[in-house]
Amino acid sequence: MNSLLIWPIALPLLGSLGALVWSSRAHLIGVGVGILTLFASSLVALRFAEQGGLEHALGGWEPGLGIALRVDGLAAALLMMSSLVALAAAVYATAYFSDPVKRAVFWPLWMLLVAALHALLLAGDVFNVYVTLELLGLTAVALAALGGSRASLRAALRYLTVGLLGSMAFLAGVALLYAAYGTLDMRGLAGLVRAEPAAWVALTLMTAGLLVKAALFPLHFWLPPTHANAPAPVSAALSALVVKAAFYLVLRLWLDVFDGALTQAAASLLGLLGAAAVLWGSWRALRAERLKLLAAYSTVAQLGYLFLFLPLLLALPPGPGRDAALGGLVLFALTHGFAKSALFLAAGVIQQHAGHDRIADLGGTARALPITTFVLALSGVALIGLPPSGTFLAKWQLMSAAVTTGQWLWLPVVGLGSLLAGAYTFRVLGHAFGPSERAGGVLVGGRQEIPALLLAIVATVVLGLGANGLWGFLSTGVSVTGVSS
Amino acid sequence: MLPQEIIFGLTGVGLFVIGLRGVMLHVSALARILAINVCGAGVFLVFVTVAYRGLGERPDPVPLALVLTGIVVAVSATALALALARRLQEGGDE
Amino acid sequence: MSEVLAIVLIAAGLLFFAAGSIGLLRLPDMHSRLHALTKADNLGLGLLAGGVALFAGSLAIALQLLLIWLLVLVASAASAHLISQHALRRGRGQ
Amino acid sequence: MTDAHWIPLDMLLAALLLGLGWASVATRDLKRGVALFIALGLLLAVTWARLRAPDLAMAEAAIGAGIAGALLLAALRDEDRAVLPDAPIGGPRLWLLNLFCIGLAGAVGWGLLDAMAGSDGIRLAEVAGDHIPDSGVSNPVTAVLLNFRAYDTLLELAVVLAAVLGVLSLGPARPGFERAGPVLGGLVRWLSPLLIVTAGYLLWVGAHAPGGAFQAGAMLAAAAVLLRLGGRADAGLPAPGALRWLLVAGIAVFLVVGLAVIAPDRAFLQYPQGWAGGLILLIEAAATLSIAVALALAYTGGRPPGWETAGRLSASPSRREGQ
Repeated sequence: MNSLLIWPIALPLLGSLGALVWSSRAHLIGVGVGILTLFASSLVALRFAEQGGLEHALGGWEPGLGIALRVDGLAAALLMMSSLVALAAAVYATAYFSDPVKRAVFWPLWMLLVAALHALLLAGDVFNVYVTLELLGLTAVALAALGGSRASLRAALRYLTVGLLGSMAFLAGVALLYAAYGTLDMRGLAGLVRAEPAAWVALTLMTAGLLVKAALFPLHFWLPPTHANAPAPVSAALSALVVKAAFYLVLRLWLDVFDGALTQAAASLLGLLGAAAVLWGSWRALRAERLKLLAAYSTVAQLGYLFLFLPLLLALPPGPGRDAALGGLVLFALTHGFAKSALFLAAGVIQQHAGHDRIADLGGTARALPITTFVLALSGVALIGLPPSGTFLAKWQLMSAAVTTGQWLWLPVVGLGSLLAGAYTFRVLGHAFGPSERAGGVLVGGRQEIPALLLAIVATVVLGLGANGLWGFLSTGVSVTGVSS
Repeated sequence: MLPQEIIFGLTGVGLFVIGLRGVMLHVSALARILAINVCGAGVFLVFVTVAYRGLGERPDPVPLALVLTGIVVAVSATALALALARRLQEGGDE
Repeated sequence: MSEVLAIVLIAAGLLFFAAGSIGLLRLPDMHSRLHALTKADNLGLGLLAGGVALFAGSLAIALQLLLIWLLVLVASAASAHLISQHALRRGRGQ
Repeated sequence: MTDAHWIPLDMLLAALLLGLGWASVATRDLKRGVALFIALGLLLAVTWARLRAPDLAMAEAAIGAGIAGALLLAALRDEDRAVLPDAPIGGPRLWLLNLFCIGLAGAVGWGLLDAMAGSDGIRLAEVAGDHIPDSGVSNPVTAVLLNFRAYDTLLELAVVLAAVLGVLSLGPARPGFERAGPVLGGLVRWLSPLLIVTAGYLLWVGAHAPGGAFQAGAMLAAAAVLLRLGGRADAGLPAPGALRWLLVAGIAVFLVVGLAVIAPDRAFLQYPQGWAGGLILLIEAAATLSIAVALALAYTGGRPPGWETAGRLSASPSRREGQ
């Protein structure tokens, strides 16, 4: 019995109830539950490192009749990242909201969002994934709408509409799967799925639904306005975690469930869309006038890289080469999660301090907010992929896998994307170091700047230097595909 | 395969696509919300058809429970979408 | 014997429903439409419920059907009243 | 009677469903669209009854057509213009969209027919049927919802909570209606207690016959909708302090039960032998209240008066910032 697996979900769920009932203590509950959740996630990761893949059959029913929670290396790594980013953003949020109504409603929704994320990472059942996707979607929309401006409400409504459409497509795929194979359990399905029309249509519907939520080009149109207009801690979670959860599900479906029904052509199509996302997203980030919009477009681009890995993973035979590529993918996802959340939190500090986040008017930020500017620089290092960031190693793995499998097309895409990322990062820094008469202290807002700084340090230094440990962790027991073994 | 599986299964697919088209066609928030609900009704119909096993047989309870969950989720999403649309019409904070 | 009676009742009930629906479609103004619809449908439903109760042949079910009919009567009377009141007010206001 | 005899009626039902679905989405008059959608919901309830799913028929009539219909009708009141402008897109783009939709319908229909033809008919039905005696209830749908897949239902309650929190965060409740005249007022006075009794009955009977927490919660919410229509702006809901507790009750009881039963050899939500029936009823009772309150709050459209100050432990007066 690995009942440990329920705690990263149950704790934030309990916390959200507490924060709703005792709203004057909500921020304390929020941070406390964040710490406890991180503790629970660490225990899950440790148990995984000892024993390999974990499963918890909820209600004691065999998976199929009941629902199972499962953990493998991919899930454990993302669970750790999600708990860490959520805790940092929670600490940041204690000093962010000034409107008491918004502050009171933020905390219960925030913890529901964390519960949904963790439930999604641990889900082992396709219908349960649908329910968690809806929970994640509705909490994300409600949080994004806390921005309150017309732009933010309009973006939230569009986010909701598009997300619901994606969920419906996903659910239609689930219906087809149940009609064809009579089970909803992912492991059970993996053993049954054959290359036949029912499986192809189901895979297409589910993937299309998830691509909308993962904002893969050209379905990314809803992301920039939503992420750019949400409150800063919410933007951080949306960009670092929520879109990544949808990508995680694509990976689950493609590598585990539908392994028997896939073609290289389909994976190459996703790779091409990913390449387009890298170029288009980076270009728009370079042209963006506001810092948060830049960060949002950069998310579109960085998600594109993740999809570049798919055709490579499918082309590589199981073995060390494929494990290394998978490790690169996870490292990329983790680094981007930490770096992008740091960037959004820093952008929030700038916006609150200067009253705006227009890039052209950032002059003097380096003197007024030195720590925040340092965070911008560090996260820029990770977004470009300079050593020692995790992205550097991840891109290295991506390129070497492309060379091994002869998929040369991706090499110039990675190169051009990195150049563009360098351009938009230095554009921001160039303005931030510009002249101004304003002077400030070293640390302006500790509860806001320190979490952002720590996230940025994890992205640029810890993940890059600790990558070896991550590789070992991911290959514990079995790799991603191990769910079916 | 029962004839009912074909009749209601394809009707479900039809409603799903009608709803999808409605969402992509309309710009009004309320019209889109209606269309999403029609789309969901189509998916639910597919589930219930899959559960149906003939007049004399008990239906499979699993898809029925899934649809019950789906109906509640759909009404929750509708409530949030309508509230957002209303707030947007009032003009937001500014 | 009771089955024949049941069929007669149900057929008569359906006839009333048909008449009510034709009235809804063909009558010129709202008040007469409402008149046709509520009267004919309430009677039709009563006959239908009576027929079904005879088929079921159980007092408990017959009582449940009676209760349902009464509820529909109350609801349709109230809603017909509300609709015509609304129409009257609007007619006066314009 | 066999299924073959039903084909003409089933085809008629299917045609009506498609026609209503199309009409409710295609019309440019939003009022008409909403009315047609409610009719579609009722026809779906008939379809569920035809396909031997009475639990769903009730839920659809009460929630899918009833509560969702009430929400949509309330939203129509705020709509600036109830009639949409001429077709928003036209010409080649409309053709492209139609072509895409026809292709999609063909592909999904093809996949579904392949799925149904290829499946060997061995579904969870058999497994589920075998385990119903161990589930603590005899209604198979309740067994799936509250035992086999209880975790789904727990998260579903979280979805309801998330949605209503979103609604509450967006602004104060709509103003109520004027006091009802004698006819509507009388109806409300008669019907609301009846709805409450029915809710209790549905909750109780759900263990062995069609019914359960969701249908019961929708009945209670319907009573609240009626009370509001009759002129009570608070929809008969208790004070905000109690509302917060009622909103969380369903998930709280569910979670606490689920966590409390965990033992070295027992999983989350694995009810101990002999306790399942009672625990399920306890969870359902709490869930009924939470669902009812959530749906009723969603209908009022926002925060009730005094909501902001109700959750404070300390006596410190709250700062209220103007919107």
